[in-house]
Amino acid sequence: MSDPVVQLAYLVSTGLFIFALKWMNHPETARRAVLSGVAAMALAIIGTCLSPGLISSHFKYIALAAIIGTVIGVPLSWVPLTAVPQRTALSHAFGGLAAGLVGVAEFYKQHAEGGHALGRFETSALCAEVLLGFLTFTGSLMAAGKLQELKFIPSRPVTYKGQNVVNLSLLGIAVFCCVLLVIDGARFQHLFPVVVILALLFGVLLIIPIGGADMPTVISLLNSYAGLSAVAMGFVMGNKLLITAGALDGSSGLILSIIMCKAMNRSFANVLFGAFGKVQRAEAAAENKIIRSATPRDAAELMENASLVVIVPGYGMAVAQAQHRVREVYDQLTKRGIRVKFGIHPVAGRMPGHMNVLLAEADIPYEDLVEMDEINPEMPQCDICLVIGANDVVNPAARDNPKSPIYGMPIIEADKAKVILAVKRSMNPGFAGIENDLYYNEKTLMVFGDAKAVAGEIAKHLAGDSSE
Amino acid sequence: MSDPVVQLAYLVSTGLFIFALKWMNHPETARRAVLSGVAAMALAIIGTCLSPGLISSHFKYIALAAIIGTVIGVPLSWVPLTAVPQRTALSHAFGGLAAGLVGVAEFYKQHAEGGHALGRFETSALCAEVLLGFLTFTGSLMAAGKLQELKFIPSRPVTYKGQNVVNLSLLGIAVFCCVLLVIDGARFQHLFPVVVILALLFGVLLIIPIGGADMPTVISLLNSYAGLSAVAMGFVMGNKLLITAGALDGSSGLILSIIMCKAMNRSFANVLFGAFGKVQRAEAAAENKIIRSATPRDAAELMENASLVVIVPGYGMAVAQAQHRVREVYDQLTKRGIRVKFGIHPVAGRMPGHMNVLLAEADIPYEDLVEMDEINPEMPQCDICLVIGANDVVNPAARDNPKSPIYGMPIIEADKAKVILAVKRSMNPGFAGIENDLYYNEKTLMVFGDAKAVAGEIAKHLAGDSSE
Amino acid sequence: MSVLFVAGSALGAVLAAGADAVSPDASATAVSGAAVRAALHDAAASGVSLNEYVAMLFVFMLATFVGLDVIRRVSRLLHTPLMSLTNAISAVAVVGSILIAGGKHGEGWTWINTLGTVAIAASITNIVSGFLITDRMLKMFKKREEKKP
Amino acid sequence: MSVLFVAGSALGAVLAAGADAVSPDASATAVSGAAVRAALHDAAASGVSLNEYVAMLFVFMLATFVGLDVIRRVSRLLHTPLMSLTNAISAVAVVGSILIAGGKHGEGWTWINTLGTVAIAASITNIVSGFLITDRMLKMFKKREEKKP
Ligand SMILES: NC(=O)c1ccc[n+]([C@@H]2O[C@H](COP(=O)([O-])OP(=O)(O)OC[C@H]3O[C@@H](n4cnc5c(N)ncnc54)[C@H](OP(=O)(O)O)[C@@H]3O)[C@@H](O)[C@H]2O)c1
Ligand SMILES: NC(=O)c1ccc[n+]([C@@H]2O[C@H](COP(=O)([O-])OP(=O)(O)OC[C@H]3O[C@@H](n4cnc5c(N)ncnc54)[C@H](OP(=O)(O)O)[C@@H]3O)[C@@H](O)[C@H]2O)c1
Repeated sequence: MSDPVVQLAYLVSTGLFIFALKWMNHPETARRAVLSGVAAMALAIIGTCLSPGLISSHFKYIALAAIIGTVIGVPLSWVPLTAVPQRTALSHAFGGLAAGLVGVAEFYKQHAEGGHALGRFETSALCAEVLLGFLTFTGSLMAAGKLQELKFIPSRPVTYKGQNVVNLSLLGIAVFCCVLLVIDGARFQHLFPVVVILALLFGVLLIIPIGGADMPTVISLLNSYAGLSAVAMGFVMGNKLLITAGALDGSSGLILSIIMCKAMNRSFANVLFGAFGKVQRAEAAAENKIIRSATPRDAAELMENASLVVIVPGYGMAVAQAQHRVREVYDQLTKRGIRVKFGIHPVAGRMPGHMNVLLAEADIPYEDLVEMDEINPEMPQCDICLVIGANDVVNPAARDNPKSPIYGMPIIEADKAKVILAVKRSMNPGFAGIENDLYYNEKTLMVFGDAKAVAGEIAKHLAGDSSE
Repeated sequence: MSDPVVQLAYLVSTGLFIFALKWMNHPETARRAVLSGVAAMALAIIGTCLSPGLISSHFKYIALAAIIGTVIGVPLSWVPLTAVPQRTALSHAFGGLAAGLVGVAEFYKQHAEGGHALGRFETSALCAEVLLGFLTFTGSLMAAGKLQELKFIPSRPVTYKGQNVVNLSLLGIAVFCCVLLVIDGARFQHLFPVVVILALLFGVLLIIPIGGADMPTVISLLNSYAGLSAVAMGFVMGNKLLITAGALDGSSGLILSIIMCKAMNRSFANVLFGAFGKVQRAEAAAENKIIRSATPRDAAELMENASLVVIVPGYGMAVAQAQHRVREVYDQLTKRGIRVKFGIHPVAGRMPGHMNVLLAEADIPYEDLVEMDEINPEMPQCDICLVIGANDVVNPAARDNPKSPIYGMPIIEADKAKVILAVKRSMNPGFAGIENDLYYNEKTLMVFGDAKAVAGEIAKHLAGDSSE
Repeated sequence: MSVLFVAGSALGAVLAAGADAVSPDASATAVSGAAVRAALHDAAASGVSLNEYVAMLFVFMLATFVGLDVIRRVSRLLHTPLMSLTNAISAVAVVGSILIAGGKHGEGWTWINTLGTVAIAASITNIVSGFLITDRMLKMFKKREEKKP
Repeated sequence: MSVLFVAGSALGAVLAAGADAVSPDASATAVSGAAVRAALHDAAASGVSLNEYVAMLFVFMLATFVGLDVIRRVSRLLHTPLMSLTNAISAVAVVGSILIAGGKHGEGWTWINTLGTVAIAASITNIVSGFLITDRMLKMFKKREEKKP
């Protein structure tokens, strides 16, 4: 009796997962998306607990594990928004671990009492599950470490000669072991631990040559792998819910990483093997060009007389946690009837959608967060473009200089505005490690200082003036 | 050995079908869509012929049937574009027939040698297949007949008291028989022919009360049913290709009929049970208002001096086959540097996309076929709006008069243009059977006559003038 | 109306899946297989045919999601050819027809085979005319010619 | 790289499906069932497990189509919460973990059950933190307030 119920639960759960992702297409329906996702997961778990063949005396351990998971999970959701990438990476590590452990359990179960030998189809799927799961486990841990800037994990890329050859041959050996396991699982049984160890090792080695700043793309890719390992688990267990949910997850990771690569105008290969952000750092800041600078007070006065102000935030705003001060500037300006819009570049910051979350946190209505493609045609009408801690995403070299390493990357055309105010601490380059001609543009005024402090002062001057 | 090959063929075929529909999203990839569809179908057929269990001596009959199908099918694809709706309906009839016959065969096969009793799941699916298949068969034949205006099928709605009650109880009896068959297929075996006959009858009765002009929506709905019957067949046979392709087809029919209903601002129920186009015809043409009319020569002269001309075609252009003459007008105007656009209403004509196909046939580049939502903001800038055989789709009452039966239907706002030229044969109303105030507008000039003749004359005057 | 049908058939299918799990043939398979089947597989599914039905429902649901999404994005320009294209696609019923026409249902050729053959002819008519007319229509859609170099 | 993985695993799966059709357990089922199974069913599938594998591949393919379509239309505004939401969804692996932890793999509690339990804890961590943080972020997205009536 209970089995059709379980299957029905899985079917409904799958539908709910799909709706959850559908509803993410607009902020207004997005909270419903979470509800739908939670309902789907609850149904999946309840359904599974009702499955025949489970031993009721084991449920106390299951409950215990669930409690432990909750106890760890709840505080993990309290991290500050700046730590979201690390949290996601850590979470993928857990996901990979779970998939990998289930794979190991399934492999050894076939020799245990009541176990039945796995077919070739199941064995291949199982190998994929274990490989992807453990690779995701260590890879994500490394990624989280690099992002958290842990001391014992170098966040800069570590490269050595023949690195790719070593990595690929490790992977080759692992795959070869898998093939032997598929051909005769009983005979080559002892190769299974080798596969596990190689997967764990490969995860570490894969991440070592990648710079900390490329981690967001890597995390997305690892998300995709976690999804695929769930798919593989579904193939082993003949469970369609796992296959569907895993495939949804796999596509999500893939698409996000493609979006990031496109917005950076780089290929997957370049991200994974390019050791970006290492070589080019050297060439920055050579000639001596003229820089015009201004105080926050000047900036405030300029802005008072504008009718359209476009604010372009970047990684610097995130680091400085300046979003609340920026909100004050926004408030002061809109109070005077000045139209303020935010120009959001798809890869501003260090993860996709980074700026949106920060500004939403500071209560900026999302209608004023305008995508790159929509803000660019408006830039020539813009009186003041306030660039806060953004650098690469407004670098005109990406558009004009075919020799630039970021040439071809789409940018927000801040240089088309009538006046550009650039807030940053120094003339240091950004993520890509290259010079930005925008700062030497004759329409540009540099406002040096920490983004939070400068934005705060601008807001204060604006407020002071209005109360005068 | 051959079975995995068959299943693989089905898998690839399914993917190709999906790509076929994906590629229909743009005219540039659309021909690839047909290729992909053909490849998918070829794979499906070849795969099926390789299935184990088929008797080779039967292949000659299969081939014969295929040849007969081809011989009928090829000429059917040569019909003039005006007859496309009828052809589609006829084709659905074939589809429904095929599904129904397969269902019958499957039902009686279980008692034949080697047949095995169908489970409940299969029997319910089989009943759905037979019901939907035969209903689609007769319903589509009726629809085709009404569209072709065959003498013995009244194209106006035939209604009588208690019609809906009769129809619904027929359906109720059929469903009840199905339930009995599911409960005990062997005992109630003799009810199966009853289900078939009721389905055939229901198809006829369902269409009788619907007016000929509502047929496009009905055809779309029947398309959806044909798809669903393929899904049901898939459930009976355990064939996932049938399920997927059928579901794709079912969604397509559903969405197209929803689009049509929305664009007409009517509900499904209204289309199916409303006997539209019968009652309202009476109330047309009451008051005596002033009409201004013009000759084709006047029209040509007016257009010569325009800088933006929007042509709004409608059913009249299709009936008169005037698209090639319209193309001549277009050529003459563009030759003089006048910008010409076509304003395409989603339900202009008698099937979705009707105008697009006709104008494409006349070699108008598809970039100049502008959708309603995009052309409307441009209408105030339009110097001349040339309405050719369109009526309801430009009726301002749909926007302004809450008492009008078509109130709420989106329209092309021809009345916002500086001058409106309306080409039609008389002051008779269009499909909805209601008066159109646009014709009494003081900016409107009526050019009476057959659309083909009038457009031809306009083109001649334009050409004559330019060669003078 | 159509909603009624869709909902009705879906409900019927689900109920049938439930009912079948206790029907003779399904439980027979489950019993005979029980001894050799692993706890894992037992946990995941109590009968092979149930699993089959569930798979079909999954496929149906997912295909419907795909279909609705894909169709909604078809260019409005192409709605007429879309109708004839899906018309041709609905003729996949040919697969079932061939299996009926070519199958063994008694001694030699039976009336069941004849039904299948008629169904093949009907489906092939659909396929041939549907694809041909779709292509004919699509061929007509042209971009603006760039006359000047 | 990822393309490599996807392609590789898909290929592996397909090959495995082919190989399995001749593997002992699949053909055994086919043989024992052959007598009672109708010609139709034989024509459609030569073995139950093959059918199962095909079903899974169908489900995988369709789910990928759905996934790619759906994700491509997620608002750019919400890419960060999307990451944490899918992160939570990937923890469906909890289903497999429960089946392992609760199953019977020998006398009483075995080390296999322990592995399952650890996997449960890991997955639940993911689920709880993933959904909570997603909701926390989404709560921050607000429309412009309409202050004046
Ligand atoms: N978003 C993603 O998903 C993603 C993923 C991978 C890679 N990336 C890459 O990340 C980059 C993002 O571009 P971006 O323009 O946002 O950032 P960026 O190019 O890295 O520039 C950030 C700028 O902020 C300034 N800054 C740092 N701390 C500051 C503080 N406390 N106060 C004020 N200014 C501060 C820095 O200059 P000073 O040191 O002079 O202050 C730096 O020039 C792109 O190159 C993109 O390709 C993004
Ligand atoms: N497209 C679809 O999918 C679809 C589906 C279902 C229903 N419909 C309905 O069909 C209607 C379509 O609107 P529409 O504006 O295209 O057409 P319409 O409202 O039916 O008007 C067509 C007009 O063309 C004129 N006409 C007929 N033959 C002509 C000829 N040989 N030369 C010149 N004029 C001629 C008629 O007037 P005269 O008799 O005075 O010449 C008539 O007023 C809408 O009401 C829509 O709801 C459309």
